[in-house]
Amino acid sequence: MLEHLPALQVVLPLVAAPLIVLARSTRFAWLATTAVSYACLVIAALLASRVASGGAFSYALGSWEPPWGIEYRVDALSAFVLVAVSLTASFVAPYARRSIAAELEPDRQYLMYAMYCLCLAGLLGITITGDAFNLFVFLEISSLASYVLIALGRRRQALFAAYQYMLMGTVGATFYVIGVGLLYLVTGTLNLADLADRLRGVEDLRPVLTALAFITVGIGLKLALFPLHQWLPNAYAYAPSMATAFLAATATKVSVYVLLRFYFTVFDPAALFERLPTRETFLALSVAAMIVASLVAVFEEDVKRLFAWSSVGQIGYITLGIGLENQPALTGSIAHLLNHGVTKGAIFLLLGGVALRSGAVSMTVGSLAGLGRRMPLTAFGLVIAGLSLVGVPGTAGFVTKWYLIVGAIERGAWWVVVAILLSSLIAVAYVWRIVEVAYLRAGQGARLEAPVGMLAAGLAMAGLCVYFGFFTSINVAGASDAASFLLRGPQ
Amino acid sequence: MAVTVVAMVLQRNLFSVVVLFSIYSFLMATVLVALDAVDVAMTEAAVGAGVSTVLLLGALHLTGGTEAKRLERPLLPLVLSIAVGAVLAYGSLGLPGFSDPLAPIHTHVAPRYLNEGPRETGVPNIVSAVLASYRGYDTLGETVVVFTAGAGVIALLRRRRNKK
Amino acid sequence: MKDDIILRVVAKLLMPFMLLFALYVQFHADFGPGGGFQAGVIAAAAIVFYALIFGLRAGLRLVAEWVVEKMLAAGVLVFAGVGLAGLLLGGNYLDYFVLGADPVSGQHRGIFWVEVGVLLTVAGVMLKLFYMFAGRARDAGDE
Amino acid sequence: MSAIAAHFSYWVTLFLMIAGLYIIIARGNLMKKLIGLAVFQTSVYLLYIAPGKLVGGTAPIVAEGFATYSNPLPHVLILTAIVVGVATLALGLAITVRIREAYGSIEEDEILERDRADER
Repeated sequence: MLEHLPALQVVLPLVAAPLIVLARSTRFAWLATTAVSYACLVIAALLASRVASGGAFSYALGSWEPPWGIEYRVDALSAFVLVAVSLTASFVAPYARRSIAAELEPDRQYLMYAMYCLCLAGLLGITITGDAFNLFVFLEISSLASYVLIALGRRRQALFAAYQYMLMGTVGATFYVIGVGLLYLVTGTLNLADLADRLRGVEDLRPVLTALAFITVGIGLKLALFPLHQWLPNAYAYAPSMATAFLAATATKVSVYVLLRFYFTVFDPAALFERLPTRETFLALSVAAMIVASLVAVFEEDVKRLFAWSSVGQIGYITLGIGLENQPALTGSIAHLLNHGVTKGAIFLLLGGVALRSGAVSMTVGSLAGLGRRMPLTAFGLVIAGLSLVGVPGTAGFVTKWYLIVGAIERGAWWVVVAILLSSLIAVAYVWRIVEVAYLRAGQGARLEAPVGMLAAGLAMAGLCVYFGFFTSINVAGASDAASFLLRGPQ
Repeated sequence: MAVTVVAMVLQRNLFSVVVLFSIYSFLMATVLVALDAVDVAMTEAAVGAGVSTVLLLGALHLTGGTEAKRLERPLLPLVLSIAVGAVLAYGSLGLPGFSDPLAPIHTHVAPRYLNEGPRETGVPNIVSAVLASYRGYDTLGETVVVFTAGAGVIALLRRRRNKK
Repeated sequence: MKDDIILRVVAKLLMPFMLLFALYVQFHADFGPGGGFQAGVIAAAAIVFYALIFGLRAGLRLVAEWVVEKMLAAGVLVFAGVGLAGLLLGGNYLDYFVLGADPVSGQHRGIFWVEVGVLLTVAGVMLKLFYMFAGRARDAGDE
Repeated sequence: MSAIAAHFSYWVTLFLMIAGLYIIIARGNLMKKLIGLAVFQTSVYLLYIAPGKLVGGTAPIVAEGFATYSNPLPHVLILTAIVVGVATLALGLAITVRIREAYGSIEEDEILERDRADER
């Protein structure tokens, strides 16, 4: 059975969804979701350990050898992202029970779980597949599921946010299909490894460069690459708490992964980075995201939207690695996929608890007044995760920034170093706003923590922020393997 | 086809736009038949002209008919769309010409389906063979996409009995 | 439309043929164009047609809403089940070769059941979509 | 001239794409945007299918007496794409219907206006 783990990784959550719809029971839905999430984490860990010991391997679906059939390919990078996604899922699933019960009508709850399973399956499917078109199909599964997850938010703004996300997401996915189509027309194959192989023989580069542009913009829309991020703040702000936490921690990260995969393992980076101003473009956009989006966050009143803007900025850190294109910077970027996932996951999970107890549909910064007294543990967790967002030593966020700065220095890009420090200062400003209100301003209300299951999940994720700050054997070691894998270029 | 599309852009009565969309889908299906894509043509006719039109009309019934006039800054979107088109045009110049038997798509991967498909799967309709077997996993994904949409619509449009 | 005798008779007459045609498209896909998806759409269209002429309630009597909901889940399960069957019989996921006595018959069996799965889900979803939108319209009219 | 003729199918794709994209960006009506999205998606169909055609070839159903067939792989891919497209459309319409119920309008600017009124 062990050799079939790549298929099971995706098929388990995929099968859970129709079972949930068939059973129509909220209790079963929650049990199935939790079981599947944990199973996915175990499978991802097993796959990662197999890659670490034996190198990359592939799995032929339907026993048709690639490129005729569809191939699943597990390598250092995809194994790392699989672990990151399913790790988040394993925290969100137990949390979901109380959160969903509080935010949705009873006869919709089981569907919410089904959507969550589908979204998870889609994201894992994108990560593990070695086929460009299969990637599109799973991209659509996860996207459609996430549109519904967002639209199920309690305020009517959620509907419009979901609509806008759907419009931009679909345009993005279609752009991606156009890009893949062009690549297919010049190579005749859809398998990623085969594509890389055959692209080297292509003489007329015009279609290839166009494909690159379309894929970049298409996936850029999905990952909220500055300035294609307009859908993100509202989508995160109005989605149900559990959906925000899950999507913020995983969806954009998986899209970044797709970009990394195409840039470094399909296209020839040497030709790419010299022929087009890719490096400069990515550096400029990333720095712009880091500074502009963070500044917007400082002046944002809605707490969830504040952290959503911060996400746009943090995505800038991740794409920075593509621009710097060296071992330490890419290590930082890839590690940030996990580090930021854990950090933002913790923040949105804890905020979900606050929202549950306050009962209000929207949460302004002012409404957090006295949180340190009302919900001391929650507030403490928020502070920890906030510190990680800033990048204080001893937290996961610091590890990322350290590697990014080393990478920038190696590249001689001092202005990027300055930008990273500046952006961190801005992060201090918006995190301090929350801390100040929570601890220094008096608020009303009795002392009442979030339900145990929700609080535990949130605090555990906040704990991971610290854990990954001190013990870097999982995040940095995995990311560094992935980075050297990427820098080896198309094999 | 081009005429129907232009008309769709200009027409503000949404009902007419839906009808035009239906005609457009039929034309598209015809073109697809001419290009030997019979399976795709059949689907496009059933989906574009059938399902989509019914869905659009159903939704139109719920949302109401005409579009408010609003074309204050039509230039920027036009420039943007044409810019995207220009990029694609640039790329398409380097593509192999129409019906070039030596194009990579005809020499790589596909020949195996055509030559070995019937023997390996026992199905002479290669499209079916590739769809259900060689790339069966894509089809599983596609079925799940349909399922996701179905379940999603249930989640969004279920009538709330207890609220009234 | 409910009172038009011609429509009612035509609908009654056409219904079985439409369903039959759906089955033809489904099982003839080996030799001609067609397959589970197209068949599912046609089958759903037959029911939708019936419901349009005899009213939503009659359609719901023919195929109840809960049946439809089970259908759309069951289709995915059938498809994924074929994959798991391949896995249990010693092949890879979605491996049809191991499903029959010899590889080609295995392929046949696999393709057959996969198409059945697609048919179920697609017909289910299409019908469900119709019921959902039509049901909303009816409710909106009641208020 | 022959280069333009040989690439005719691409020009059609191009035109459809521009038109679809234009509707999505320029129009404020949510229903119209969805239709634009559908047109935009169909433009991709031709991009894939047209190059698969071989003059003198026939549909890829193997039978006696034919030697050249058009390429089946794009057909399969586009079948999937069509299905994905209609799934997206259905979901988009469902969201639009809910928006209409929640806001009483499906015009983008009116919705934004009401949102702003909510914030205040």
